Amino acid sequence: MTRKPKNIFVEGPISSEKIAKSIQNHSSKTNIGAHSIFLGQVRADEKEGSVVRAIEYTAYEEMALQKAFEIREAIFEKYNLTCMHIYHSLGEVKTGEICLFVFTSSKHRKMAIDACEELVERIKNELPVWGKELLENSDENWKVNT
Amino acid sequence: MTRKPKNIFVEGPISSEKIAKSIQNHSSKTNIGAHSIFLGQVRADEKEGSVVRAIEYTAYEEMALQKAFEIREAIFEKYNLTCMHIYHSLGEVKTGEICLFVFTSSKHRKMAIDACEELVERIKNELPVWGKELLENSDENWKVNT
Amino acid sequence: MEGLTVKAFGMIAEKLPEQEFKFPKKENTEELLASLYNEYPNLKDLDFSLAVNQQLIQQNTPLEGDEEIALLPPFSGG
Amino acid sequence: MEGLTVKAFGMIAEKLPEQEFKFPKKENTEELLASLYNEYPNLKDLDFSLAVNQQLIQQNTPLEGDEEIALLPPFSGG
Repeated sequence: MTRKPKNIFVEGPISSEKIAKSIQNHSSKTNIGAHSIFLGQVRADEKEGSVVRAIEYTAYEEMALQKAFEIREAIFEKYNLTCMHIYHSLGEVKTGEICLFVFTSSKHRKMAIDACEELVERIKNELPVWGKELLENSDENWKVNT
Repeated sequence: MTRKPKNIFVEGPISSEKIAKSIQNHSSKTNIGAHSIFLGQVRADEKEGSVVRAIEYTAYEEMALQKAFEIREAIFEKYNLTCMHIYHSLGEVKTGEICLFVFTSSKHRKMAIDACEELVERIKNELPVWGKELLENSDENWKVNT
Repeated sequence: MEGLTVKAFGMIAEKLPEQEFKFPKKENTEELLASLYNEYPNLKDLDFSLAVNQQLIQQNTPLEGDEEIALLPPFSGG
Repeated sequence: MEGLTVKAFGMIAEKLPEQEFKFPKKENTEELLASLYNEYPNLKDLDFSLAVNQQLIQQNTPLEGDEEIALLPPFSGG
Protein backbone atom coordinates (compact mmCIF):
# COMPACT_ATOMS: atom_id res chain seq x y z
CA MET A 1 0.00 0.00 0.00
CA THR A 2 1.41 3.38 -0.98
CA ARG A 3 0.39 6.31 1.16
CA LYS A 4 0.59 9.95 0.16
CA PRO A 5 0.94 13.06 2.31
CA LYS A 6 -2.48 14.09 3.55
CA ASN A 7 -3.62 17.29 5.11
CA ILE A 8 -3.27 17.45 8.88
CA PHE A 9 -4.26 21.08 9.31
CA VAL A 10 -7.59 22.29 10.60
CA GLU A 11 -8.58 25.96 10.59
CA GLY A 12 -9.27 27.00 14.18
CA PRO A 13 -9.94 24.66 17.12
CA ILE A 14 -10.63 20.92 16.80
CA SER A 15 -14.18 20.25 17.99
CA SER A 16 -15.20 17.41 20.28
CA GLU A 17 -17.74 16.48 17.57
CA LYS A 18 -14.89 15.93 15.11
CA ILE A 19 -13.16 13.70 17.65
CA ALA A 20 -16.38 11.74 18.29
CA LYS A 21 -16.93 11.30 14.56
CA SER A 22 -13.37 10.06 14.12
CA ILE A 23 -13.87 7.49 16.91
CA GLN A 24 -17.24 6.45 15.47
CA ASN A 25 -15.67 5.91 12.03
CA HIS A 26 -13.56 3.11 13.49
CA SER A 27 -16.47 0.99 14.67
CA SER A 28 -16.51 -0.86 11.35
CA LYS A 29 -12.88 -1.90 11.80
CA THR A 30 -13.49 -4.90 14.01
CA ASN A 31 -9.85 -5.97 14.14
CA ILE A 32 -9.13 -2.95 16.36
CA GLY A 33 -8.96 -3.65 20.09
CA ALA A 34 -7.36 -0.45 21.38
CA HIS A 35 -7.36 3.25 20.58
CA SER A 36 -4.94 5.75 22.08
CA ILE A 37 -5.77 9.43 21.76
CA PHE A 38 -3.76 12.49 22.69
CA LEU A 39 -5.34 15.95 22.80
CA GLY A 40 -3.45 19.21 23.23
CA GLN A 41 -5.51 21.94 24.87
CA VAL A 42 -4.58 25.63 25.05
CA ARG A 43 -3.72 26.65 28.62
CA ALA A 44 -4.43 30.02 30.20
CA ASP A 45 -0.81 30.36 31.34
CA GLU A 46 0.15 33.40 33.33
CA LYS A 47 2.64 35.64 31.58
CA GLU A 48 4.25 38.70 33.10
CA GLY A 49 1.39 41.03 33.85
CA SER A 50 -1.23 39.09 31.91
CA VAL A 51 -2.66 35.74 30.94
CA VAL A 52 -2.90 33.76 27.68
CA ARG A 53 -6.32 34.07 26.04
CA ALA A 54 -5.51 32.18 22.81
CA ILE A 55 -2.71 30.79 20.68
CA GLU A 56 -2.37 31.70 17.01
CA TYR A 57 -0.75 28.89 15.04
CA THR A 58 1.14 29.27 11.77
CA ALA A 59 3.09 26.64 9.85
CA TYR A 60 5.42 26.11 6.93
CA GLU A 61 2.64 24.02 5.51
CA GLU A 62 4.30 22.22 2.59
CA MET A 63 7.26 21.19 4.74
CA ALA A 64 5.03 20.26 7.69
CA LEU A 65 2.86 17.99 5.55
CA GLN A 66 5.90 16.30 4.05
CA LYS A 67 7.42 15.86 7.51
CA ALA A 68 4.15 14.55 8.96
CA PHE A 69 4.07 12.04 6.11
CA GLU A 70 7.62 10.86 6.89
CA ILE A 71 6.77 10.52 10.58
CA ARG A 72 3.59 8.57 9.71
CA GLU A 73 5.54 6.17 7.52
CA ALA A 74 8.19 5.64 10.20
CA ILE A 75 5.58 4.97 12.90
CA PHE A 76 3.63 2.58 10.65
CA GLU A 77 6.93 0.81 10.00
CA LYS A 78 7.79 0.53 13.69
CA TYR A 79 4.41 -0.34 15.23
CA ASN A 80 1.71 -2.73 14.18
CA LEU A 81 -1.09 -0.20 13.74
CA THR A 82 -4.45 -0.37 12.05
CA CYS A 83 -4.95 3.41 11.79
CA MET A 84 -3.21 6.67 12.56
CA HIS A 85 -4.64 10.18 12.40
CA ILE A 86 -3.03 13.55 13.08
CA TYR A 87 -4.82 16.90 13.20
CA HIS A 88 -3.23 20.23 14.14
CA SER A 89 -4.93 23.61 14.31
CA LEU A 90 -3.91 26.67 12.33
CA GLY A 91 -5.06 30.18 13.21
CA GLU A 92 -6.52 31.16 16.53
CA VAL A 93 -7.38 28.59 19.23
CA LYS A 94 -8.76 29.96 22.49
CA THR A 95 -7.85 28.68 25.95
CA GLY A 96 -9.74 25.49 26.76
CA GLU A 97 -10.00 24.56 23.08
CA ILE A 98 -8.22 21.65 21.40
CA CYS A 99 -5.27 22.38 19.07
CA LEU A 100 -3.80 18.91 18.53
CA PHE A 101 -5.53 15.55 18.03
CA VAL A 102 -3.41 12.41 17.61
CA PHE A 103 -5.18 9.07 17.25
CA THR A 104 -3.66 5.59 16.92
CA SER A 105 -5.46 2.25 16.75
CA SER A 106 -4.16 -1.28 16.98
CA LYS A 107 -5.17 -4.81 17.79
CA HIS A 108 -3.55 -4.60 21.23
CA ARG A 109 -3.13 -1.72 23.64
CA LYS A 110 0.65 -1.60 23.92
CA MET A 111 1.19 -0.82 20.24
CA ALA A 112 -1.49 1.88 20.16
CA ILE A 113 -0.26 3.55 23.36
CA ASP A 114 3.45 3.51 22.49
CA ALA A 115 2.85 4.70 18.93
CA CYS A 116 0.66 7.58 20.12
CA GLU A 117 3.25 8.75 22.62
CA GLU A 118 6.05 8.67 20.05
CA LEU A 119 3.90 10.45 17.48
CA VAL A 120 3.13 13.29 19.89
CA GLU A 121 6.83 13.74 20.71
CA ARG A 122 7.84 13.77 17.06
CA ILE A 123 5.05 16.16 16.08
CA LYS A 124 6.08 18.60 18.82
CA ASN A 125 9.78 18.38 17.93
CA GLU A 126 9.81 18.05 14.17
CA LEU A 127 6.85 19.83 12.61
CA PRO A 128 7.54 23.41 11.49
CA VAL A 129 4.60 24.90 13.37
CA TRP A 130 4.67 27.98 15.60
CA GLY A 131 2.34 29.17 18.30
CA LYS A 132 2.03 32.82 19.23
CA GLU A 133 0.39 33.35 22.60
CA LEU A 134 -2.14 36.17 22.53
CA LEU A 135 -2.50 37.71 25.97
CA GLU A 136 -5.50 39.30 27.66
CA ASN A 137 -3.71 42.67 27.72
CA SER A 138 -3.15 42.50 23.92
CA ASP A 139 0.54 41.65 24.29
CA GLU A 140 1.91 38.75 22.30
CA ASN A 141 4.47 36.16 23.17
CA TRP A 142 6.04 33.46 21.01
CA LYS A 143 5.43 30.09 22.62
CA VAL A 144 8.43 27.96 23.56
CA ASN A 145 8.01 24.18 23.71
CA THR A 146 9.54 22.50 26.73
CA MET B 1 -9.94 17.14 49.16
CA THR B 2 -11.54 13.81 50.05
CA ARG B 3 -12.75 11.68 47.21
CA LYS B 4 -15.27 8.86 47.44
CA PRO B 5 -15.75 5.80 45.25
CA LYS B 6 -17.79 6.75 42.23
CA ASN B 7 -19.51 4.57 39.72
CA ILE B 8 -17.41 3.54 36.75
CA PHE B 9 -19.90 1.16 35.19
CA VAL B 10 -21.99 1.90 32.13
CA GLU B 11 -24.74 -0.43 30.92
CA GLY B 12 -23.86 -1.51 27.38
CA PRO B 13 -21.37 0.17 25.04
CA ILE B 14 -19.78 3.58 25.66
CA SER B 15 -20.96 5.94 22.93
CA SER B 16 -18.72 8.34 21.03
CA GLU B 17 -21.17 11.08 22.11
CA LYS B 18 -20.38 10.32 25.75
CA ILE B 19 -16.67 10.59 24.99
CA ALA B 20 -17.19 13.89 23.14
CA LYS B 21 -19.23 15.27 26.02
CA SER B 22 -16.55 14.27 28.50
CA ILE B 23 -13.88 16.05 26.42
CA GLN B 24 -16.11 19.10 26.02
CA ASN B 25 -16.65 19.27 29.79
CA HIS B 26 -12.94 19.98 30.24
CA SER B 27 -12.88 23.13 28.13
CA SER B 28 -13.58 25.25 31.21
CA LYS B 29 -10.48 23.86 32.97
CA THR B 30 -7.95 26.15 31.38
CA ASN B 31 -5.01 24.87 33.40
CA ILE B 32 -5.16 21.64 31.37
CA GLY B 33 -2.67 21.38 28.52
CA ALA B 34 -2.87 17.67 27.68
CA HIS B 35 -5.47 14.91 27.64
CA SER B 36 -4.64 11.25 27.20
CA ILE B 37 -7.46 8.87 26.33
CA PHE B 38 -7.53 5.10 26.03
CA LEU B 39 -10.45 3.28 24.46
CA GLY B 40 -10.96 -0.46 24.47
CA GLN B 41 -12.96 -1.75 21.49
CA VAL B 42 -14.44 -5.24 21.14
CA ARG B 43 -12.63 -7.21 18.45
CA ALA B 44 -14.19 -9.77 16.12
CA ASP B 45 -11.55 -12.36 17.01
CA GLU B 46 -11.69 -15.71 15.30
CA LYS B 47 -12.37 -18.60 17.63
CA GLU B 48 -12.38 -22.24 16.66
CA GLY B 49 -15.11 -22.56 14.09
CA SER B 50 -16.60 -19.12 14.66
CA VAL B 51 -16.05 -15.44 15.35
CA VAL B 52 -16.75 -13.14 18.28
CA ARG B 53 -19.91 -11.07 17.79
CA ALA B 54 -20.02 -9.44 21.24
CA ILE B 55 -18.61 -9.58 24.75
CA GLU B 56 -20.86 -9.79 27.78
CA TYR B 57 -19.28 -8.14 30.82
CA THR B 58 -20.05 -8.92 34.44
CA ALA B 59 -18.34 -7.61 37.56
CA TYR B 60 -18.12 -8.01 41.30
CA GLU B 61 -19.38 -4.46 41.42
CA GLU B 62 -18.85 -3.46 45.04
CA MET B 63 -15.28 -4.76 45.03
CA ALA B 64 -14.56 -3.30 41.59
CA LEU B 65 -15.71 0.16 42.65
CA GLN B 66 -13.62 0.02 45.82
CA LYS B 67 -10.60 -1.19 43.83
CA ALA B 68 -11.10 1.49 41.17
CA PHE B 69 -11.18 4.04 43.96
CA GLU B 70 -7.90 2.77 45.41
CA ILE B 71 -6.28 2.83 41.97
CA ARG B 72 -7.56 6.39 41.38
CA GLU B 73 -6.11 7.56 44.68
CA ALA B 74 -2.74 5.93 43.97
CA ILE B 75 -2.54 7.46 40.49
CA PHE B 76 -3.54 10.92 41.76
CA GLU B 77 -0.81 10.51 44.39
CA LYS B 78 1.83 9.53 41.84
CA TYR B 79 1.05 11.89 38.97
CA ASN B 80 0.23 15.55 38.85
CA LEU B 81 -3.20 15.27 37.26
CA THR B 82 -6.07 17.69 36.93
CA CYS B 83 -8.72 15.06 36.17
CA MET B 84 -9.15 11.32 35.82
CA HIS B 85 -12.16 9.40 34.52
CA ILE B 86 -12.77 5.67 34.17
CA TYR B 87 -15.77 4.04 32.48
CA HIS B 88 -16.24 0.32 31.90
CA SER B 89 -19.16 -1.39 30.23
CA LEU B 90 -21.35 -4.04 31.81
CA GLY B 91 -23.64 -6.29 29.81
CA GLU B 92 -23.36 -6.84 26.09
CA VAL B 93 -20.97 -4.84 23.91
CA LYS B 94 -20.90 -5.73 20.21
CA THR B 95 -17.76 -5.91 18.07
CA GLY B 96 -16.62 -2.45 17.01
CA GLU B 97 -18.19 -0.88 20.10
CA ILE B 98 -16.28 0.72 22.99
CA CYS B 99 -16.15 -1.14 26.35
CA LEU B 100 -13.48 0.87 28.23
CA PHE B 101 -12.85 4.61 28.37
CA VAL B 102 -9.94 5.93 30.45
CA PHE B 103 -9.27 9.68 30.43
CA THR B 104 -6.47 11.60 32.18
CA SER B 105 -5.74 15.33 31.99
CA SER B 106 -2.75 17.31 33.16
CA LYS B 107 -0.88 20.54 32.61
CA HIS B 108 1.82 18.76 30.59
CA ARG B 109 1.67 15.79 28.28
CA LYS B 110 4.07 13.42 30.02
CA MET B 111 2.00 13.19 33.22
CA ALA B 112 -1.26 12.65 31.35
CA ILE B 113 0.21 10.00 29.03
CA ASP B 114 2.07 8.04 31.72
CA ALA B 115 -0.88 8.12 34.12
CA CYS B 116 -3.29 6.91 31.43
CA GLU B 117 -1.05 4.00 30.51
CA GLU B 118 -0.62 2.91 34.13
CA LEU B 119 -4.35 3.25 34.78
CA VAL B 120 -5.21 0.99 31.84
CA GLU B 121 -2.76 -1.67 33.03
CA ARG B 122 -4.09 -1.58 36.57
CA ILE B 123 -7.72 -1.67 35.44
CA LYS B 124 -7.06 -4.71 33.26
CA ASN B 125 -5.12 -6.53 35.99
CA GLU B 126 -6.91 -5.56 39.19
CA LEU B 127 -10.60 -4.95 38.57
CA PRO B 128 -12.85 -7.98 39.17
CA VAL B 129 -14.53 -7.81 35.78
CA TRP B 130 -15.09 -10.68 33.39
CA GLY B 131 -15.80 -10.78 29.69
CA LYS B 132 -17.63 -13.66 28.07
CA GLU B 133 -17.16 -13.78 24.30
CA LEU B 134 -20.41 -14.51 22.48
CA LEU B 135 -19.71 -16.18 19.15
CA GLU B 136 -21.59 -15.99 15.86
CA ASN B 137 -22.43 -19.70 16.12
CA SER B 138 -24.00 -19.20 19.60
CA ASP B 139 -21.02 -20.73 21.39
CA GLU B 140 -19.56 -18.87 24.33
CA ASN B 141 -15.99 -18.47 25.46
CA TRP B 142 -14.59 -16.84 28.60
CA LYS B 143 -12.16 -14.13 27.57
CA VAL B 144 -8.56 -14.37 28.80
CA ASN B 145 -6.53 -11.18 29.17
CA THR B 146 -3.00 -11.32 27.79
CA MET C 1 -28.92 -15.19 59.13
CA GLU C 2 -25.78 -16.92 60.41
CA GLY C 3 -22.97 -18.20 58.21
CA LEU C 4 -20.75 -17.23 55.33
CA THR C 5 -22.09 -15.75 52.11
CA VAL C 6 -20.37 -17.22 49.06
CA LYS C 7 -20.53 -15.41 45.71
CA ALA C 8 -19.25 -16.87 42.47
CA PHE C 9 -18.31 -14.88 39.39
CA GLY C 10 -17.42 -15.37 35.73
CA MET C 11 -16.97 -18.96 34.65
CA ILE C 12 -17.11 -20.16 38.28
CA ALA C 13 -20.69 -18.94 38.56
CA GLU C 14 -21.60 -21.17 35.62
CA LYS C 15 -20.14 -24.24 37.33
CA LEU C 16 -22.10 -23.92 40.56
CA PRO C 17 -25.84 -24.44 41.05
CA GLU C 18 -26.22 -20.94 42.46
CA GLN C 19 -24.29 -17.73 41.99
CA GLU C 20 -24.76 -16.72 45.62
CA PHE C 21 -25.41 -19.01 48.56
CA LYS C 22 -25.01 -19.38 52.32
CA PHE C 23 -22.34 -21.69 53.66
CA PRO C 24 -21.69 -22.90 57.23
CA LYS C 25 -19.13 -21.05 59.34
CA LYS C 26 -15.51 -22.23 58.93
CA GLU C 27 -12.43 -21.45 61.00
CA ASN C 28 -10.41 -20.17 58.06
CA THR C 29 -10.29 -20.00 54.28
CA GLU C 30 -8.38 -23.28 53.94
CA GLU C 31 -11.17 -25.15 55.72
CA LEU C 32 -13.72 -23.32 53.64
CA LEU C 33 -11.96 -24.27 50.41
CA ALA C 34 -11.74 -27.92 51.47
CA SER C 35 -15.50 -27.94 52.15
CA LEU C 36 -16.28 -26.20 48.88
CA TYR C 37 -14.16 -28.67 46.92
CA ASN C 38 -15.90 -31.50 48.73
CA GLU C 39 -19.36 -30.11 47.93
CA TYR C 40 -18.55 -29.00 44.37
CA PRO C 41 -15.77 -31.27 43.02
CA ASN C 42 -15.69 -29.56 39.62
CA LEU C 43 -14.25 -26.44 41.34
CA LYS C 44 -10.95 -28.33 41.55
CA ASP C 45 -10.36 -27.94 37.82
CA LEU C 46 -10.85 -24.19 37.90
CA ASP C 47 -8.40 -21.36 38.47
CA PHE C 48 -9.73 -18.83 40.95
CA SER C 49 -8.75 -16.52 43.81
CA LEU C 50 -10.61 -15.80 47.01
CA ALA C 51 -11.74 -12.44 48.30
CA VAL C 52 -12.87 -12.03 51.91
CA ASN C 53 -15.10 -9.02 52.35
CA GLN C 54 -13.92 -7.72 48.97
CA GLN C 55 -10.22 -8.03 49.78
CA LEU C 56 -8.19 -10.49 47.72
CA ILE C 57 -6.33 -12.89 50.00
CA GLN C 58 -3.03 -14.62 49.21
CA GLN C 59 -2.81 -17.03 52.16
CA ASN C 60 -4.93 -18.85 54.69
CA THR C 61 -7.05 -16.30 56.52
CA PRO C 62 -9.08 -16.71 59.72
CA LEU C 63 -12.84 -16.21 59.40
CA GLU C 64 -15.30 -14.74 61.92
CA GLY C 65 -18.12 -16.65 60.30
CA ASP C 66 -20.26 -13.97 58.68
CA GLU C 67 -17.91 -12.85 55.91
CA GLU C 68 -18.72 -12.39 52.24
CA ILE C 69 -16.49 -14.79 50.32
CA ALA C 70 -16.02 -14.34 46.58
CA LEU C 71 -14.69 -16.92 44.14
CA LEU C 72 -12.92 -14.93 41.43
CA PRO C 73 -11.61 -16.45 38.19
CA PRO C 74 -8.81 -14.50 36.42
CA PHE C 75 -10.01 -11.01 35.58
CA SER C 76 -10.68 -10.20 31.94
CA GLY C 77 -12.08 -6.71 31.86
CA GLY C 78 -11.34 -4.04 29.28
CA MET D 1 12.39 34.76 -12.16
CA GLU D 2 16.01 34.00 -11.23
CA GLY D 3 17.32 33.76 -7.69
CA LEU D 4 16.59 32.24 -4.31
CA THR D 5 13.20 32.47 -2.63
CA VAL D 6 13.49 33.21 1.08
CA LYS D 7 10.57 32.51 3.41
CA ALA D 8 10.51 33.55 7.06
CA PHE D 9 8.30 32.00 9.73
CA GLY D 10 7.21 32.57 13.30
CA MET D 11 9.01 35.38 15.12
CA ILE D 12 11.55 35.69 12.28
CA ALA D 13 8.78 36.76 9.92
CA GLU D 14 7.96 39.63 12.27
CA LYS D 15 11.55 40.86 12.23
CA LEU D 16 11.86 41.14 8.45
CA PRO D 17 10.11 43.63 6.16
CA GLU D 18 8.57 40.82 4.14
CA GLN D 19 7.65 37.24 4.94
CA GLU D 20 8.70 36.02 1.52
CA PHE D 21 11.19 37.64 -0.84
CA LYS D 22 13.61 36.99 -3.67
CA PHE D 23 17.32 37.01 -2.93
CA PRO D 24 20.32 36.91 -5.31
CA LYS D 25 21.93 33.55 -6.06
CA LYS D 26 24.65 32.48 -3.59
CA GLU D 27 27.17 29.66 -3.82
CA ASN D 28 26.15 28.04 -0.56
CA THR D 29 24.12 28.54 2.61
CA GLU D 30 27.03 30.09 4.52
CA GLU D 31 27.34 32.86 1.94
CA LEU D 32 23.59 33.28 1.97
CA LEU D 33 23.52 33.63 5.75
CA ALA D 34 26.35 36.20 5.67
CA SER D 35 24.42 38.28 3.12
CA LEU D 36 21.17 37.97 5.09
CA TYR D 37 22.91 39.06 8.32
CA ASN D 38 24.42 41.96 6.41
CA GLU D 39 21.07 43.05 5.00
CA TYR D 40 19.02 42.36 8.15
CA PRO D 41 21.36 42.80 11.17
CA ASN D 42 18.60 42.05 13.69
CA LEU D 43 18.58 38.42 12.44
CA LYS D 44 21.84 37.96 14.39
CA ASP D 45 19.99 38.02 17.70
CA LEU D 46 17.55 35.31 16.68
CA ASP D 47 17.72 31.54 16.95
CA PHE D 48 16.72 29.83 13.70
CA SER D 49 17.50 26.90 11.44
CA LEU D 50 17.61 26.79 7.67
CA ALA D 51 15.64 24.55 5.38
CA VAL D 52 16.63 24.19 1.71
CA ASN D 53 13.72 23.02 -0.41
CA GLN D 54 11.89 21.95 2.77
CA GLN D 55 14.80 19.90 4.10
CA LEU D 56 16.40 21.05 7.35
CA ILE D 57 20.16 21.43 6.90
CA GLN D 58 22.77 21.03 9.63
CA GLN D 59 25.86 22.26 7.78
CA ASN D 60 26.96 24.45 4.89
CA THR D 61 25.13 23.31 1.78
CA PRO D 62 25.80 24.19 -1.88
CA LEU D 63 23.01 26.04 -3.70
CA GLU D 64 21.97 25.84 -7.36
CA GLY D 65 20.49 29.31 -7.14
CA ASP D 66 16.74 28.73 -7.43
CA GLU D 67 16.08 27.01 -4.11
CA GLU D 68 13.39 27.80 -1.59
CA ILE D 69 15.15 28.78 1.63
CA ALA D 70 13.19 28.88 4.89
CA LEU D 71 14.24 30.61 8.10
CA LEU D 72 12.74 28.52 10.91
CA PRO D 73 12.73 29.56 14.56
CA PRO D 74 12.38 26.75 17.14
CA PHE D 75 9.16 24.84 16.52
CA SER D 76 6.36 25.30 19.03
CA GLY D 77 3.38 23.36 17.71
CA GLY D 78 0.94 21.31 19.71
